[in-house]
Amino acid sequence: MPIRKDKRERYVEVEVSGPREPLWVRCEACGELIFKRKLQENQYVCPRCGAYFFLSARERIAALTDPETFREFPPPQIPEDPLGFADQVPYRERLARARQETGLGEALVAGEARLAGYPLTLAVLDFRFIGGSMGVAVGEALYLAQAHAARARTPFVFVVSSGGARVQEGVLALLQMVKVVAGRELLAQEGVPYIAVLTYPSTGGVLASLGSLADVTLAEEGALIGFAGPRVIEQTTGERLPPGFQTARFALEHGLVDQVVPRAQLREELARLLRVLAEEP
Amino acid sequence: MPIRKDKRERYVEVEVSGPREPLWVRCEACGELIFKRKLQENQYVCPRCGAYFFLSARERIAALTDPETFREFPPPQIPEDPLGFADQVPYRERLARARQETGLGEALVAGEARLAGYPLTLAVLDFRFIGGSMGVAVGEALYLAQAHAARARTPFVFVVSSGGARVQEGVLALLQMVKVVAGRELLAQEGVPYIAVLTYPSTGGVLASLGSLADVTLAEEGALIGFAGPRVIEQTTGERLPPGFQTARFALEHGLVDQVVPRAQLREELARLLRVLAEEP
Amino acid sequence: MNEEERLKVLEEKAAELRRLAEQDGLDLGAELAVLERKIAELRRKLYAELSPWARVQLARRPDRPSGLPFVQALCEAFFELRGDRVVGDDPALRGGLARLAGNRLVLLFHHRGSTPEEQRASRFGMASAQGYWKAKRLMEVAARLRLPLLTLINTPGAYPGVQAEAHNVAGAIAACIWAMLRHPAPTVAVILGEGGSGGAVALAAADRVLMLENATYSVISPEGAASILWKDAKVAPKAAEALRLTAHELYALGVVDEVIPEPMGGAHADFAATVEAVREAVLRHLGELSRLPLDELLRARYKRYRHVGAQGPGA
Amino acid sequence: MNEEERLKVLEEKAAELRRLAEQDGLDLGAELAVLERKIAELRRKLYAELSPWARVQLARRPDRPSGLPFVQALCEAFFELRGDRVVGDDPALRGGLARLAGNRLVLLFHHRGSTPEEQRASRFGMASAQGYWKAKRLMEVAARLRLPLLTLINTPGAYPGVQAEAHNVAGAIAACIWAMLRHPAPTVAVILGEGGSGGAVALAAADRVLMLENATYSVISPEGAASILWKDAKVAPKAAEALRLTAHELYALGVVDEVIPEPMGGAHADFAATVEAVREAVLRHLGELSRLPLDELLRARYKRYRHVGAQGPGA
Ligand SMILES: [Zn+2]
Ligand SMILES: [Zn+2]
Repeated sequence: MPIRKDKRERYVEVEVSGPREPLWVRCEACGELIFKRKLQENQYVCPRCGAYFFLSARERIAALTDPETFREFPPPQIPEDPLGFADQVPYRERLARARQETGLGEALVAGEARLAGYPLTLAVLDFRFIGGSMGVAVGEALYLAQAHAARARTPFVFVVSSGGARVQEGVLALLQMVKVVAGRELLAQEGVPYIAVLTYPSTGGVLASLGSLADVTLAEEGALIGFAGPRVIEQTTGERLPPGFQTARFALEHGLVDQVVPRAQLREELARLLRVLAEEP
Repeated sequence: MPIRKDKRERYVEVEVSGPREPLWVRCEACGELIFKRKLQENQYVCPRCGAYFFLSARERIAALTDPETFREFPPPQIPEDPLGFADQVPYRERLARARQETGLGEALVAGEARLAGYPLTLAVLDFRFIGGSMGVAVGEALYLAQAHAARARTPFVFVVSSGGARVQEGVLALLQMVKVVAGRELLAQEGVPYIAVLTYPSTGGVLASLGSLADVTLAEEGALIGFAGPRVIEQTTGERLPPGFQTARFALEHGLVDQVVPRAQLREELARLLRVLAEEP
Repeated sequence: MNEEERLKVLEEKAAELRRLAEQDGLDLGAELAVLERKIAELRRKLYAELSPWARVQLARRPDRPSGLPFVQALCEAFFELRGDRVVGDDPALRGGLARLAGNRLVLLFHHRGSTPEEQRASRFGMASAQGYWKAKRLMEVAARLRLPLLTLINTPGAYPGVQAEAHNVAGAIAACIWAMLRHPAPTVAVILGEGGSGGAVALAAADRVLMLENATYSVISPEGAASILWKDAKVAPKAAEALRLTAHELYALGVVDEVIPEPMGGAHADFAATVEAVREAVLRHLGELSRLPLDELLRARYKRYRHVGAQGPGA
Repeated sequence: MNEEERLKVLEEKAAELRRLAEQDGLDLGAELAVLERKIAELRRKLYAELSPWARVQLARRPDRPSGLPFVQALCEAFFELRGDRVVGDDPALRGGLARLAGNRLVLLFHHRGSTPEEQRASRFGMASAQGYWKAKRLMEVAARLRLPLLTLINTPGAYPGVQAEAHNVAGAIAACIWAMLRHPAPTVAVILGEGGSGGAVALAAADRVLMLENATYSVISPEGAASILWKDAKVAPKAAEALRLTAHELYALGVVDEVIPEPMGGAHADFAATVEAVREAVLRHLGELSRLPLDELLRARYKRYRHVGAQGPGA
């Protein structure tokens, strides 16, 4: 019975019925073997110890929208690998691999949907896709999703799970920080609300642009929220990190987010929020 | 030789040639007896120990403007004593006394002038006039001075020396905080620069309104800058005040002001600032 | 029987008459009119006799309707927003998004707390720099979303502390005043309890300023004025009189737009009725304001504050 | 004789010819043209051969023209503004009001320091949250006064520290980007040395982005990329190549509007000439921008960033 540790780090799949459909999952935090359906029902929170497993973008969308209301936007047509980048693995190969592993075209899934009946525009990063990093395609999709929300006058919800800008696209990735803020300005000009949901991890260039500019910012319990990673901080400065550093609780105490929400209540809290934000009551 | 301690606390006048024209002044900080003309030449900084004496509004104006360029605005026509206020002394009597002692109509002197040739609109509070407090007349004069600066497109310079809102005018004094901010908005709408000079003391409702909203904020060395007075803080909270609390240096270190300027260089620094701010070079 | 008791009896009698008139179709209009005139008179007399100092005591009651419970009763839905995004959060000045009779708005309010722990945590409603920076941030959210602002004021004043000064509480208050003056949607402020000086005015530069009947609004606490001007803290009741800090006096001075009557005995005597009275008044004013085009709204607001206190020929 | 020396000889020869042509009225146009073509070619070759990693070293030199001395040489007058008005001041990111060839503007720049103490104090140009909150404040001052913004970038990146996180350095960078996008006047950014990731882009969302010839602009340091992607810090030179971080490469990618040539050997070899080259380029671009009406300026800026990196049919 091989155990494969995937990129989600804390999400361990036990392959039982072939590589495609593992039936059991092992919780890395407490060691429990959990029936996958049960874990799914529990929104990927360990029923034994409460540890949070990563949610893929599709799982997140399923958890946050009314059934069968999500209509995905077509992916933007963007030339791939603008720099012809190769490290130990050519970037194109990395992309192909990520696509195969996740079944996604890119690290962002965006579309329109309803939540408790309220229409919204939703964009969700998937950390499994090259660390949820923002390259040109992700930036473009985020821009277009915001443009759609501004036009349709539906609240824009952005679920962050990202290591930052995509290194393999160099400065072009860095400048997506500006592009997504240009999209944010469209929402502001139309007076359309923007809600950010920060999850594990919300860091780097995504946090230092769109991720920090919401009207309302929710942090999922278990989120990691910070510009620089804890290891970088320790290595660069030699500072001892305080306990709970960069957790959702830390962010709340330092005034960086509006609320900390357990995953089980995230859907309900968003609905509560839409109830005060939606233009029609 | 009677020694009279006036309201300026640190400014001690030794009456020699009658009550009107003291020739000598004693420095409270070091005990030195100083020839008044010499003190004047030194911009009211003790030549022996460097202690700052209060400057009256007129002295301040003389120190900061080109000779004979100051043209005072007529005082606004404001009904006096709107509440019919009396404590141990009726407010009207207090006003009359302040007028007699200072030779001013109210705690603010405003007008247009030049500094190093640059035209500006200048408003200066005089602490000797009921603690430089802001009542309706002061608020109105500050509003009108800003309206003038906005119209004339000359930088507006506000020299603060105030204990806050004038208690004897109740909520009407408190609401001058809003009125002077309405004046500040006029400057912003016209893109006209506003420079605040915070001196001893810059506190209460004057700091918590116009005093904090400048484009450029200079603190005179020796200034006291804070919303609440040190005694109030100690009494209310029991907190030990850190050394140097609410000094100009403290304000600079905490990012509250742009520069700390010794009185002797204030004129020169303002000229340097006008050189980059004036519309014509 | 004292006057308050007599008033109660009269009110019960009037209620009975109304019931009779409805049930049996009797025409008791004339009798009712007489009774109601009597009630109004007695009421006026009773309240007119309440000294400013007595109102100060009423305004400060810890059981006075205010804070989070008040907001939760007032709105159909409230979603709290926290944090100033730079330093921290302040439990004494809170706010969030709300829906009030269908209207979306941003709400800001002082929270004094009812339990001793809550009161300690929120410093009895004295907000620090973080509170006012947060308020400024929420005003910006409201401006971006073109939402009206409703503020509910009940504070002895801003917190006088070392950290408050270090984080520029004065600048935060000034920034709130400026943001309210520029706000691109209607703004209504209600003083529910104490309207203490700069900490209150930061939330009170509104299109309409309403006061509960026994609320106070003052440049300084009566105790503060007494000790500074009279050099004797014991003359606070006298200072309270001199300061003209009651709702009726401020209405007469043109500073307050409406005095919201309180239930007999004070707002604490009937939480629900107080909430309802505030709700009715707020909705009425918001309704009036929302009919104005934005430029007119801003012009009127601006004019109001530009002339405050100055009725002389210079105005 | 190596190529750099050959270039020097050719340049001296050209200067002599020019002098002769002027003094004696000789027609040496043809000879000069040949010579100048040769010089340009050699120059291009020499610089094209400089590896990206060599440029990274040049960009990081502590004696590279930058910071306060650069600003003082660049402008006729500079008045520094300090503090973020909430937390503190940051010596690594500085700014103020300046006059440049008669133009009023607001200047923001990284200061790395030249002495060891200065370098420690300014953390080698790594600004913390206070620095970026101050930058945002100065952008607001500039917006109120309708002044152009000029930013001079030279930072390894934002400071990664506990206090920086606690005071929301990410939010401050985001706020700067937003403020620059909305700025109601021309904006020019010049990358003088290192343009390190988020700490650089916070000041680089400008109408025009110029780079000194040996400056770098990168999403991550070559060392960082090497250790993350190659798991080997020693391949940094290779990473520097892969990242396309040089001025000429970024110009080719359409990210940079102009590459400002450096004096032979690098900017440090001639401080005054570098200042002059930057000054000329900045004034030229500011001049062009200031001729545009505001709505056109904003539309062009917005379009530029809306399409960055996307040349496909979706754009
Ligand atoms: Zn577990
Ligand atoms: Zn002395």
